[in-house]
Amino acid sequence: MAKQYKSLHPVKYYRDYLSHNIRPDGREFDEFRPTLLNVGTIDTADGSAISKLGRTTVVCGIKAEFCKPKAETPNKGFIVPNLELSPLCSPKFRPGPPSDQAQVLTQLIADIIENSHCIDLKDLCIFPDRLAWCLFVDFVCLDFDGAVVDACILALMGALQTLCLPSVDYDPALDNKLVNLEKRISVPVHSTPISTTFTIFDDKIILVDPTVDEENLCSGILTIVLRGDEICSLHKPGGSPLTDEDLSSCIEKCKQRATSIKDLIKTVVKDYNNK
Amino acid sequence: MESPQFSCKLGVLSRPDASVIFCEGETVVMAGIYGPIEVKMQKMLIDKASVECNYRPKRGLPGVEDKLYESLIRNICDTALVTSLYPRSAILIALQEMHNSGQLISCAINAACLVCLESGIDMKFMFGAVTCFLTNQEELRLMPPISDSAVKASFVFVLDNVKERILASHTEGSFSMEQYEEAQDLSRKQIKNVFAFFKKTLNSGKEM
Amino acid sequence: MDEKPKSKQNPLICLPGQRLCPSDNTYTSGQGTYERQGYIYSQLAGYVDIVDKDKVKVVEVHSKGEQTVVPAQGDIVTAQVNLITQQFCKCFIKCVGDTVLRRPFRALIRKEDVRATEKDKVDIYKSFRPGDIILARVLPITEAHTYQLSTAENELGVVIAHSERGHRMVPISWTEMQCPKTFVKEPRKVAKVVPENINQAEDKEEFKSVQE
Amino acid sequence: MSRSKELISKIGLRLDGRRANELRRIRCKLGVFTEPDGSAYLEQGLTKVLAAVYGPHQVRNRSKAQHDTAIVNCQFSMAVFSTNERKRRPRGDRKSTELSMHLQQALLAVIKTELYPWSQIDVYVEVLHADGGIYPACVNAATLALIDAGIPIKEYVCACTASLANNDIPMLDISHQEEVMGGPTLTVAALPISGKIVLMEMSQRFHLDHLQKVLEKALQGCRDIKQILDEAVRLHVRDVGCSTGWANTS
Amino acid sequence: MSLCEAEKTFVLHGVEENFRVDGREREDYRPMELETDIVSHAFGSARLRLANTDVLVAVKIEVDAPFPERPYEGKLDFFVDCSANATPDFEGRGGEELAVQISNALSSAYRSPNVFDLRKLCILKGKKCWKLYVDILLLECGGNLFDAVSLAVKAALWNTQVPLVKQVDIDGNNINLDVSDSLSDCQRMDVEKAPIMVTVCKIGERCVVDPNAAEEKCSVGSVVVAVAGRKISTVLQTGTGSLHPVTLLECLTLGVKIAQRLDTALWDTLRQIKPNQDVGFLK
Amino acid sequence: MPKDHKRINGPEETVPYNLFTKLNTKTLLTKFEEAVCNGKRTDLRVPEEHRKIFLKSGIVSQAKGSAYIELGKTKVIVSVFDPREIPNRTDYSLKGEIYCEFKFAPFSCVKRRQHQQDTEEKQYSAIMKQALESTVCRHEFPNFQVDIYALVLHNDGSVLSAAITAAGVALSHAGVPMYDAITSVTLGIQDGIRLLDPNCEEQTLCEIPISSKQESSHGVIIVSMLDTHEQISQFYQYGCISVEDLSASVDVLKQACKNIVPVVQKCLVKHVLRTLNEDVED
Repeated sequence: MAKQYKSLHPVKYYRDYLSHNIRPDGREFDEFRPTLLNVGTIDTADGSAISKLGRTTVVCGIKAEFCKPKAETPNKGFIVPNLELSPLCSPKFRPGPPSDQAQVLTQLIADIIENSHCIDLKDLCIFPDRLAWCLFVDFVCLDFDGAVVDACILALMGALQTLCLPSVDYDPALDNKLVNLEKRISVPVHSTPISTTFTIFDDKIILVDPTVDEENLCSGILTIVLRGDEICSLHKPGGSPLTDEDLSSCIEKCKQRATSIKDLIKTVVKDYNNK
Repeated sequence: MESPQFSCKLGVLSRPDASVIFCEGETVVMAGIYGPIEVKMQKMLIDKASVECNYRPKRGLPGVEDKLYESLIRNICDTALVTSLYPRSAILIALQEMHNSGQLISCAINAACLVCLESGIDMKFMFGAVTCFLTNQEELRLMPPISDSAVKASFVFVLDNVKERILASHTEGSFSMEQYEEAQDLSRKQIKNVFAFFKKTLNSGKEM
Repeated sequence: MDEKPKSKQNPLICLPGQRLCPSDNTYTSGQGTYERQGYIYSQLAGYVDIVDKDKVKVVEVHSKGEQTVVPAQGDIVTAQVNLITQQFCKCFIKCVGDTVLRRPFRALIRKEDVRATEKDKVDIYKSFRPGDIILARVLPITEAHTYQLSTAENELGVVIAHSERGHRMVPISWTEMQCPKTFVKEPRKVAKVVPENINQAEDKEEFKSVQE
Repeated sequence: MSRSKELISKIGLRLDGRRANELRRIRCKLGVFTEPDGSAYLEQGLTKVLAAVYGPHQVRNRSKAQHDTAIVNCQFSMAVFSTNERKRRPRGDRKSTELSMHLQQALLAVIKTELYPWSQIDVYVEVLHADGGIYPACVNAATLALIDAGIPIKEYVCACTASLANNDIPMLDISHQEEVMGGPTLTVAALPISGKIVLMEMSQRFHLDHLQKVLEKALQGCRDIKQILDEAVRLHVRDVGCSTGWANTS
Repeated sequence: MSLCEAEKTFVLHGVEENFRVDGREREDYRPMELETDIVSHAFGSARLRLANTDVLVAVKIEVDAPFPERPYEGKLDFFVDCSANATPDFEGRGGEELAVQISNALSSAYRSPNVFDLRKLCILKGKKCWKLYVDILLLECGGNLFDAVSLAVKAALWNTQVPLVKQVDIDGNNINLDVSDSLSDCQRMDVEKAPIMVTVCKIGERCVVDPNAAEEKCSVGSVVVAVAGRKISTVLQTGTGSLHPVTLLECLTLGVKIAQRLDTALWDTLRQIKPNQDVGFLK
Repeated sequence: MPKDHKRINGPEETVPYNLFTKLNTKTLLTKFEEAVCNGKRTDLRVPEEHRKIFLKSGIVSQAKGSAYIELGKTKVIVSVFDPREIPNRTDYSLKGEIYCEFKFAPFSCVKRRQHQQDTEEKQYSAIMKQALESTVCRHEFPNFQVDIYALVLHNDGSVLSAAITAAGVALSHAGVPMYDAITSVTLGIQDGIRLLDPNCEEQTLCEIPISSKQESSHGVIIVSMLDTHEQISQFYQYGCISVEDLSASVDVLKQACKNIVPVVQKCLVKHVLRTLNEDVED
């Protein structure tokens, strides 16, 4: 009976739950879903990680290729992030070119990478104006159950911190490059941005780490990305307005979340490195 | 604190139900709105109008970045407009970037608000946008600094005119919590003359 | 595999393509099984169930999760009305019987199928409104993609409707529903539904209070 | 414009040895395929074109069906190997969509569509070898295919190209080499007997008083082409007739 | 082309008694006509009519840079275009799925160097090589497309004249080739082992070769076998049915036997072709 | 490649770095010897031994049915969605349709893959669709289409057969009626040696003729079999193999497919038990 009620009156179904301040999957309003991170699983990629936020699963794979730096920025390499919401992860998406939602999230992730300066493009330059690394960062969403940006940024951090590029000695005169696969050098990661997503329900209740149903029924979404104690992105695309107190309480929650996620990444990367 | 100059011209285009060309400082955006129109079957919502927005950049085909602007403006208008009065219909807002010299997003949002006001579709509240720039010398300004590299961070605040709560916010670059609050207060002051400008244009008819 | 499958606690589990029993006059293949070269094979991964129907044992296989349910002719479906015109009313089928569908199917109720009596004097506007939840029966499938539904029985029709102000309305006769707050009466083709299985508990008090 | 001088030599011979108002050799055959209702193959000089006609049959997408007339649906596509430079895609680019519309325009003026309401006639043209004058060859081949399909048409629709050499001598039926060498080309699709012009298209500028001369030459070309096509059709009908035994093989 | 049950059983019984609807036996082919040098622009071309299946193949050659991971080899690229002349369903993008299926089958058949050696197309290792565009135009579909296409492609490749590269000079990294354009000193390619495809259809209990459009409709499953010399270069199962391993092997052996027969027939016709005969649609 | 406006594009020409590594001067013959030295393969398997299979169903919560398979390092995930109307088709078709899409993740192979579907992926999708069409009872859902999406996360050889086996499990997990459980196996042949379930390197070695002997055959065979009815639902082979080698390897493949069936059955039974326990609880 409950399933029928949920499909016929989704909003009422949710309001009944929220009136007893509990969510349908049994969580409190500010409780996060179990978070898992697995690093270095795909060895055809130079850096890879799989992150699971509750049921939302995202695989991030980084492949590096040579390229010629742009004329106006001769000493900078490239980072090319792309999020693929394939029809595999949810019935909402159809095969073919990426949907609007995929493009919006891709741009959001690209902005976060740029704002957080987690990778300095100058480190990707092998020889100014002649040769540089181009990191293709491809996110593939395997299960779309809300808060995809958080899962992507977590996977990105896992992949970046285990990324190792082969050493290259480049001879500009003859323009030939010799790659030595055994000696691999890691790319310095300057900061670890942590993203948290909130949804605003009926203009007053703020839920953390929403599932896809909550994202569809909510009246506003807020994504905050913290870097250390600085904020590197605060993205609220419209939706019901937010008072200042709510905003600052959200930022507090982000700070606690950031510390726990940072420890998670540290331990996982440490196990991977000494394995 | 020197703030950008506003000027706008209403009723520029004949085909859309309402249209405006709006400039904030040197940034110029043209906006048109098609009031409740017929909607395609897949997009139809039973109890309210479905708001759509398409944003065209100055040069080339719309890329991934313009899709972000589109979703930002679509959500803002969706909350502001009383869509439940026009069920099973669609409201289309079309924006064309004419020139960008820093405050592109806030100029586009202000143009969208003006065109919604002009179109006569009921609105819960009026919304306005302000862009603040944080220079490398940690100094908050409303006008974009001359060289692009001097900007450490930029904030766009969209506030409603009833209780001036944050409707939307989009930031670039990294900043601390205090700087965010400072920018917020600055934008609350600046939003007043944005709304004043809106009222003046609507009362005085076509030109400002 | 001829012995009788055990009761519900430890059922006989079968997988697709598993041979269940020879299909002779005692056993015939039922839902979820198919017959090939004299044997009955299972189509689904689930548990085997033997149903005695007039001295013939029908072998069926039920798989517990949501089967691939496709509305068949004669099923009672729950649908939500989507669009109204003079000739027909378009709606989305949300559940077939009591299995909820993940993806709604498109359906159509023609004017002639709304009511059993005075078929031609039916006015769709007085029977359904967009957003109503209705019970209907599936007519034989003719068109490629849309199902034909009919509400021409007393138990079929509008079950849940919201008034202009958005409050849940209560049926007071088989042609009218009333909003408990504003007491506005709106014409609907109401389904004669026995209260306990469809209405929630709190509606029951409302139902009683309005009747006195 | 100086280069176009050599188009015609002093003694009035063109690059490929033809006279000014001489058509390229036209050879055609009807009923080339069995699957379509009507089919035709036409060679105009080196340009080789295949045309097939299906219909009148039920309209595929019901929203386009019209209650009083048949709809004509044309598709023009060029084989990938038809030009010297290999084409990346046979159809779907702007040029082939434009030529499909022009073809449809020309045929709509001729087919008696009011006889087949609620139905659709498909005309498909495939260019096997392109050596200039592609559109006229397609129109002529389509006409033959329509006749082979037994679809009633008011009149033959013939098309021809004409151009101007040493800016005073009008030339007929322009080959690819002459097209490339410069000089404006005028493409005309006309109903020869009633003299009506169905479609006229110019590739470059024409001086006004030259236009009348070149147009007259092109219409004359259409009439000659009609003659050749008519003869081919009669030959074909006689063959088909005598093999089925009803023609009076005098 | 949809058949009712009665027609299907009629075809089925015909196959049982080894006497098909058009009088052929199970292993007979319909009459074929082959012509070469049809398209003057192309370096080699061929047209094949198998009863009412009509295929036109043209081969064009261009200079290109080889793949970095295979510097010694030239390139071979198949492109199939379903012309709307064949059936109205091929209009616009209708025929794309069939076109992709045929071009994939051809490229996997020509993939092994034992079958068609791309090393002969290499001009300068790693820098310049010939790229062969094999363009296939389906003018009429009367069933059994794979066989007709493979025979026409083999004939077109046999007919192709590869220009001779007289002289290659390299200065720095731009290379210019001096290619002789006289027809006399063009070489021909070794197409002796080019694969021949045979479609073996299972109708009822029997295997049938060269199915026409009707027989294709009532066949449960069918196997396309590409045979190069005595070896099998590709096997592809089409149709929606499944086959028993025994019948599959039966189909393979039958396919190889028929392919060799076809190959000898093809070589005989190719030898009979005299230069500049009257060819084309006007015949 | 036309500029893709719906994604962020990097610089125009980028070159994979593994082209510039020290040239592997070993000839193909020596490479093949190393791959199979005295009867043992690099990962110490006997030539006709299948890699360990890890199979789990119910991975994707949003999909009706899903399965994840690991063949050694090869990782493939498949999800199945419930029937929806067949797009752009008006006539009434008696049998349901199957739409298959096979995709490599951009980072799954040594050489980076494009986002758009290329010819090889289109071919694999067609083969997978053909394999599953004979297993699914399509008359049960007339006029509707079941969507099946397969994504390769890590390509270490025999990805197509892993995808087909996983698709069989995902379909029965989604409750789609099927005639039989389907399993699929890949076999590489090189110079008379048969390598069952080859990894990526062995598969490329089998695609090119190595030995100069004329009658030696080389190639790759991908077969999928129906278990109880012993039918071959799909057979795809490329390379250059003689008829005798082919018929001999068909028996090896038949036996290999049979050995995989218990893994598939265990996974499905676990799923049924899980749903039964859930059903008993609520």
